[in-house]
Amino acid sequence: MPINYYIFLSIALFVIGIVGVLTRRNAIIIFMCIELMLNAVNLLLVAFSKMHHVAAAATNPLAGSDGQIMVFFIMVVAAAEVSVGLAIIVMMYRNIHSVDVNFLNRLKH
Amino acid sequence: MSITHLLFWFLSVLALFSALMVTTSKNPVYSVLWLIVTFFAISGHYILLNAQFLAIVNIIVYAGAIMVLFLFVIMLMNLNRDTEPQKNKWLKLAGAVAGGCLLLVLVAALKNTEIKTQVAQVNEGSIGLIQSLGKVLFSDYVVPFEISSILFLSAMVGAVVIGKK
Amino acid sequence: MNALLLSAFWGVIMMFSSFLAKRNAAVRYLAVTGILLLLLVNILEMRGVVLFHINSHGMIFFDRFALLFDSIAFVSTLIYLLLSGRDMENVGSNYAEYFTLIFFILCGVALVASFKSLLMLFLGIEIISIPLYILTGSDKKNLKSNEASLKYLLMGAFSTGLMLMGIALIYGAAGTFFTGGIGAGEAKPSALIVAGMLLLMFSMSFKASAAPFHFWTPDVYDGAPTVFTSFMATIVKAAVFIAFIRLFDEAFGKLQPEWQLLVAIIAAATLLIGNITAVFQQSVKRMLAYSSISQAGFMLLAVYAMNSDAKEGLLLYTAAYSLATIGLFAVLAKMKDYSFGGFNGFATHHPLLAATSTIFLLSLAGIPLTAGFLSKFYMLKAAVLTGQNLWLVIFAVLMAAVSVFYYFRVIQAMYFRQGERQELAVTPAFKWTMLVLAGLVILLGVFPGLLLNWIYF
Amino acid sequence: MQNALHIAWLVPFFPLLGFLINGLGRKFLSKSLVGILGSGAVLASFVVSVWIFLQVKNGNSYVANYFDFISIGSLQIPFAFQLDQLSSIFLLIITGVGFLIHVYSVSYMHEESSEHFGRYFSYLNLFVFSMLLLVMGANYVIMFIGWEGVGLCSYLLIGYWFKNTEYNKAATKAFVMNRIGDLGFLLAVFWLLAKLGTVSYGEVFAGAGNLSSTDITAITLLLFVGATGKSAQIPLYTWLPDAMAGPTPVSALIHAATMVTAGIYMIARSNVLYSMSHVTQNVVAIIGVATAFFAATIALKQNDIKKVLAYSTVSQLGYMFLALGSGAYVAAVFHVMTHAFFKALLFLGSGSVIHAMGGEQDIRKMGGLSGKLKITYITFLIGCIAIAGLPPFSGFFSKDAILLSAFEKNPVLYGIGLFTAMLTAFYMFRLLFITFTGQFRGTDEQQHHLHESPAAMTLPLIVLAILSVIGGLVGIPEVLMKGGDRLTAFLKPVIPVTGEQTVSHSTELLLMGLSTVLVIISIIYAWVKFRNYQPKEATGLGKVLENKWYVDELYDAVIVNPLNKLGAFFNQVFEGSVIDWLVNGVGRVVQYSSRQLRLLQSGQVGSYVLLMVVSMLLFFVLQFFLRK
Amino acid sequence: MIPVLLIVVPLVAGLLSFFIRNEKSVRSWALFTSIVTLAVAVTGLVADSKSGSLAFHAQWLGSLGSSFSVKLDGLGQLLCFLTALTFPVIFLATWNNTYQQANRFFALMLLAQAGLMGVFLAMDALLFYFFWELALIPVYFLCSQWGGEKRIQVTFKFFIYTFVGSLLMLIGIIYLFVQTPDHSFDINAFYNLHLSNQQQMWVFWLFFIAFAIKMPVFPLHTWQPDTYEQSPTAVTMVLSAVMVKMGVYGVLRWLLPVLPIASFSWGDVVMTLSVAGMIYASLLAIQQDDLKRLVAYSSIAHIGLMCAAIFAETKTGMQGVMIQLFNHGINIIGLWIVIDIIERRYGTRKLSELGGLAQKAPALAILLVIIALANIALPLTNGFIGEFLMFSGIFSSGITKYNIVFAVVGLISIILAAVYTLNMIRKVFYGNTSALTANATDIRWNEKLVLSVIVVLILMIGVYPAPVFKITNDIVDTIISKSDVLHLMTRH
Repeated sequence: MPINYYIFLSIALFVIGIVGVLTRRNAIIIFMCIELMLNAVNLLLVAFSKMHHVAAAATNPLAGSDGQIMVFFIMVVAAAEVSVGLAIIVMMYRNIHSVDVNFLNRLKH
Repeated sequence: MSITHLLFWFLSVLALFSALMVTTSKNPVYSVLWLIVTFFAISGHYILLNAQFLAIVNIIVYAGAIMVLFLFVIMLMNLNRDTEPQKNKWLKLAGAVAGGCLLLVLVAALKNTEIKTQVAQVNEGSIGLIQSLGKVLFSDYVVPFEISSILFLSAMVGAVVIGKK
Repeated sequence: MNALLLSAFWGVIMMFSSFLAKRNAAVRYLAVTGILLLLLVNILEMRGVVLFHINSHGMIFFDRFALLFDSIAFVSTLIYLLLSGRDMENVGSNYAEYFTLIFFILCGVALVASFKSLLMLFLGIEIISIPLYILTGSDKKNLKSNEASLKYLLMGAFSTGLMLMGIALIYGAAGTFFTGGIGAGEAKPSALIVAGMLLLMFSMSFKASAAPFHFWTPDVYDGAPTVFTSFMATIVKAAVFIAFIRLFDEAFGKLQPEWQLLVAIIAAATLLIGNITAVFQQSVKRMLAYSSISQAGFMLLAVYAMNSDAKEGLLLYTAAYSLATIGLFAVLAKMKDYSFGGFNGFATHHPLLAATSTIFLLSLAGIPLTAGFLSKFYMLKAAVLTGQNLWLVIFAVLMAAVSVFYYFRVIQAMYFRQGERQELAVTPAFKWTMLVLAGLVILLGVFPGLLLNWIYF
Repeated sequence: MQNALHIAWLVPFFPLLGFLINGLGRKFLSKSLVGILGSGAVLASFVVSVWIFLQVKNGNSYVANYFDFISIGSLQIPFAFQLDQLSSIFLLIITGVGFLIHVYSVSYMHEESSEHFGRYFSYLNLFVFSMLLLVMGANYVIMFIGWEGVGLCSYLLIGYWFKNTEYNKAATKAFVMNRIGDLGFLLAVFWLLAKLGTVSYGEVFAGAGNLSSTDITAITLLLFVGATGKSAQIPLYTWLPDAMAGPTPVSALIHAATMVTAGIYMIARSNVLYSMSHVTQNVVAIIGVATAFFAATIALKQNDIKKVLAYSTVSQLGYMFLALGSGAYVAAVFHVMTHAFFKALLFLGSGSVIHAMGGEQDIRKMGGLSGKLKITYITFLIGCIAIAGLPPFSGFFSKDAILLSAFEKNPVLYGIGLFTAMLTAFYMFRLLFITFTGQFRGTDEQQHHLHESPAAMTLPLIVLAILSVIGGLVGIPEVLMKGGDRLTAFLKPVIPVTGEQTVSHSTELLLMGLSTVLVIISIIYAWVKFRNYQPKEATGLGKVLENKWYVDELYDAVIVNPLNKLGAFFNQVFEGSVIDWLVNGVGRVVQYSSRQLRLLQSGQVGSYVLLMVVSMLLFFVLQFFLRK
Repeated sequence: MIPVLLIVVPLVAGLLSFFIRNEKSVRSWALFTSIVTLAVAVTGLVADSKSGSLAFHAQWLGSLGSSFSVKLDGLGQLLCFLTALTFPVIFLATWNNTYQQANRFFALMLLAQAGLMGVFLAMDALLFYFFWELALIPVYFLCSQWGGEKRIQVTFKFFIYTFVGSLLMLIGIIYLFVQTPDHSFDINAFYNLHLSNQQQMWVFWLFFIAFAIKMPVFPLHTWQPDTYEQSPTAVTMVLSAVMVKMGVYGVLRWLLPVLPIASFSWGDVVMTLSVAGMIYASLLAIQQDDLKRLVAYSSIAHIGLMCAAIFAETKTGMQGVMIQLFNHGINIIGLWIVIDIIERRYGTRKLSELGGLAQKAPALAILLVIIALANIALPLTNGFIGEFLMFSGIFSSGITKYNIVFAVVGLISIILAAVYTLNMIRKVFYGNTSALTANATDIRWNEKLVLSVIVVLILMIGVYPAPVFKITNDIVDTIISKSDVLHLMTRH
């Protein structure tokens, strides 16, 4: 598969994620959109890793595996982040009974 | 037009479409479901790229764990109706336009890089296999692996600090 | 390496202390001991004594620069704990956990100060950020605290996404995560590299609260419990800057013509927004938040100049800025009323605190014989040495003049206006620490060599 | 062997000593002691001056160098005294007349409290000191020191009665107007320094040859500006009449005999330069004659006894400048001398009158005083004749010499001069008749208080009267007596005689006769008109004259008020609303922009992220599409 | 060693006085130490420059290319002596004033003195900048704590104003530093710089703005009258007697010799500003009713003359500036002392409310008259020497085509000076007593002593200025030779 396809695909997913962050008010949805962005990155990394693998397979059979390791770590971090994030969102909800980010306006100027 | 190509295109379209649905669907629960679909599509891509380990992890961790967590939270708050009041039109439009422009710019910037001729090897190559990845992870990448445990510890402590009544 | 592991280890110890130690004081002493140990082992390592030999396959490397910064960070943390440790009790019930998280953050600090691989940078940044989300929200009943932490979380995660996309693109072009192996060779850098570099620049600017990615800073600093604001505004920010300059030195050093102008623009914007907006603030806490942005603008001059002076200067700057800001926040954390009016007549009722705070403010304003002046001086010197964009330098000093405007408002309130006495829970130890801190600020202002010579031998 | 004249420093030293003692000890010293000290000091310096004069007469002229006043690299300004014919004559005039006036003051000021009495004499001594500096200085800077010093003293003495605000205003006016003149003087000095690098008379006159004509003209004109200030010439003369606010002896000493003649001395001293620039000479002559005439016209209608004398002084000074302008420096010096005698006499006389009238100065309230004040009357009469210039009184010779030189230069000047002479005679005798003849017009209380002044006052009158009679004999013109003009002969070393006089003896005699006849006619007319005078309201031209051609008002309208307006504008508008407004404006801009930028911080996560994305977009565009 | 003492003695004394609680003792302590400083300064005057006692050099901030090098040359001797003289005079003259928290007051005063000394002694650009700021900080606190009711805003404006200036100067210093071959802040390194003309052209302004604000030169002067009016008189004396000299000094030491070509090319502009400022300030002074403002404006006029004379770049003018630096210092202190006396005795500074003091306080009247005459440069007072030389310098200046114009216009301001000074004397001392001055008393012994000292100095320098010239002769030659552009140009 030409690498550009993957590049464009994941950029598209990434941007869709951004747009989601921009357009939604629900904290949880925004958070999910961020997860979407991360997945776009993952996809791209995997594609690149395979690309580099092709390039350097002759010399080094494990070439390109670092990309996939990276993806692994990203997932790890994402998981941790989600757990904390959801905890915070729940705490928020306990206090103001809403997850609408537009209600987050005590702090400004 | 081999089967791989068909699959590639199908998965790509599916991923993009479901991603769009995530951002557009009114009901949060639907968004979650669409996101799961997206993840499946991406896992499909992984399989195409013969990165089986990641494909599995993706299904298990994301679709399995994280999204379920999301679902629980949403239901806990019972937001399963489209309760979300609409953001004001202009901001939405501005967001969409900005995102679109960003897409254009990035694509324009990256459309012909020096690697555009290269290809990503599909459905062969062994690095994606659990065995080889495991080797690398526990030899070269053991330090980051251990360090990531700190991340989890702090996440755990955090959950306690935040969650404890 | 010593510090990295010990900090993680001590974090775990603190975690257990939460149900082993009965009294808060015990926990606090444990934490202070931990910091002292950290400092000790770190200095040992600077003297060449490495306790744990672990092969990180070149992903992290503790050079003098990193170690020196670690020491600065640990000393600052030590002073921070001595000054504000007691006040954490007022935040919430999970006293020990706060220390745990602080130690984990220190681990992340040690990581970002010494990374050689983008993976490590990413991990370090995350290890710093995630505990911070929690500390920001640790005052659970306080809506401001909640709001701050949620804002911080959402935007922080977003910037993480940017950073990862950057890393991915760079990986695509370079085929490696090692900073050494990026952008090597070809005269005209690949578009992937440039795009990735920009994305990394954005996310780092975000973490360093540089305009136009600074928006989270005032709200989060304002909403977070003051004790933790103090920590994240000083040590964490400093660490981020060290990471910033390392990244752009080792990974993109050869690409300087590509990014220098952008950094200059970001620096100018940061200075402008930070200083100008601070002028109109009514709350000292929020003013300090904006002042931290404006100081970041000055530190960006180091990234912009990227020469030996810049690196030395940045170290001095982080030290000067952290010490002064910690001192101010320590006083602020004890006060009920954060508005400027709250400081009226402070000098007559708490002469010592007023005097020391004045020294800190003068240092932040960059008045000679304080560390603040010399650090600013280094920045300007480094920027002038580049020989171009002198407008940036002149703009910077004009903004420094503006900064006098809001720093001196506090001094005026303390000395020249009358106000009724307010009782502060101030122990003699606190006063002494403040004195030492002020002395340190002056000392660094007169003999910066005491600090900087460590880089070379 | 040092020159005997080296001890000339004694001359200014005595008055200085007197000044210090009287000034510091004024609280403790008794009046009589102060008087003795004050007059004694001047007497002492008079004695020394006489000795110096004799020395000089024996052809010993000398420049006494004392110390370096200013010495910077090439610029050398020594503190040195010039002792030659010219300065010695002035020394005699100053110390001699000065001494008489000191004596006179002792009794004239006896009503003052001892502290103020001491202050008065210390000022007077200080004045003599500065005047001596002015005259003895061997370079323009030392002269300038004296020049400003006498200005200061006149300021102090005019404002001597400091409780009276009007007097203080007059004093300030005098000082400021002098300052304007001094400005010219200073510029001339700077010019000399710039061109020649020296200000010592000897070197300057020696080096004058290699100055360009423009330089010469500029320098001389600027010096003349200084002279107009000090010697009350058009346009800077208005301070002198106001200066009459000071005690009468002061008017006699400073504003008649000595200070106001400083200008003449200075020009006579620099005659070498002046002779080199005809432009300047013409200017000087024209200004001089104009002033003479102008002041005389004003004097016609003044009713304050001292004002009349003041204007006549201005007019006489005008004469002297006419002489200088026509190159007759000796004549000018000659007139300075005679004028010193008779004008001092007149002032002191008027002082005695005022004394008798208990401070009254308005001649309309006097009349018929001849009976009571015999000596004063006679001496005053002598003074009038002298100033009117009837032979053989001193005024005749000096004025005649001036008119002659004027005639040589230009008949028109002569004509005006002659007419002015008539006016002079007329208004002086008007003054005389109104004051001393007719019947008394004052209050009864004044009338029975009338009395002749004590000896201490009359004595100086008599001495001066004698001097005014015989004073002219040192300069009898050739035509009347071979070698009679001893003054010219004496001054030859300082003021070289240029060429032979062009006018034939016959014409000269004719002119003398003409002037004498005209003067007698105008005196008779005055006698007819004012023998028994009754005050009446002046009208038409008379009113204009009475109001001094409204010159003061003119100056106010043209110079003073505009400056005040400008200052007020600066103070109230420009300073606050322009300059400082700009300064504060910067601050305001900062605060305003702060208020606006604040709004970016909306508190909405959505807008934050949007802003971040947009700026990212811009950065990408800049990086990828705008650069390179 | 002497220069170090000059800085250290007041510094230490100041720090110590923070801890002397009792007002009486802290006052006498301040007086004592300031007299000690004066003694040191005097030894500095007499010590011969050959012996190393007038220079001191120590390693400091070596990594920055800076060092702690101080030297006492003619210019330094003059100004340090002035500074050292000023403070005891001030303390003595204001002996009867009482301040709350007196220990802080005197401590800050002494610290300010240390800073000023440093400014005049520093031979290293960075050190110079250090002291430049250090002198400012104590004064800021003094003014804002012990000043009049508008003090806080006014002083703040003053501070920011000068701070902006000095920051610009900092840029200039760094820029020059970067240009030096061996990256050093040493003054000689700066003197030996070879900058291109256009570099000089704009670096000049970085420095000049800083100095012009301090002096101050029209139109950057608006902070001054307000500050003088608001700050306590003791501080006003420091400000006007010594602090404004920092600007002049800066131009003499750090601008003219370092950037000769720019100083030459901008000379006309600067001189025009200065001369315009003289007229402007004098006109304003005539309008003032508040004594402090009046003196403030007259001071602006005098400083303007100095600035013009400096840029005339003639030896005579430069000497005039030197001697006038000292004269202006003592004269204006005399004026302030008198004003302070008047204000404290009679509770007003308004000319319109005063009058007739000559009857009540003859001693005060005479002393003031003499000082005032020195202020309007009457011969045989020190003022005459300075202004005479400066004007003749301007007049004979070769570097500008308009020298005559400048001289003439400047001289006009001398006339105006006579006007406002005499008006002041008239309104304060002459005429009849006003309600406030009806039962006035004459001055105390300490005030009389101080004023007499000043008067004696005035007359001594006025009659025999040679000693002062001897002090500054060499430095003037150096400055002239370093800034002699015409010579440079003719050579190339």
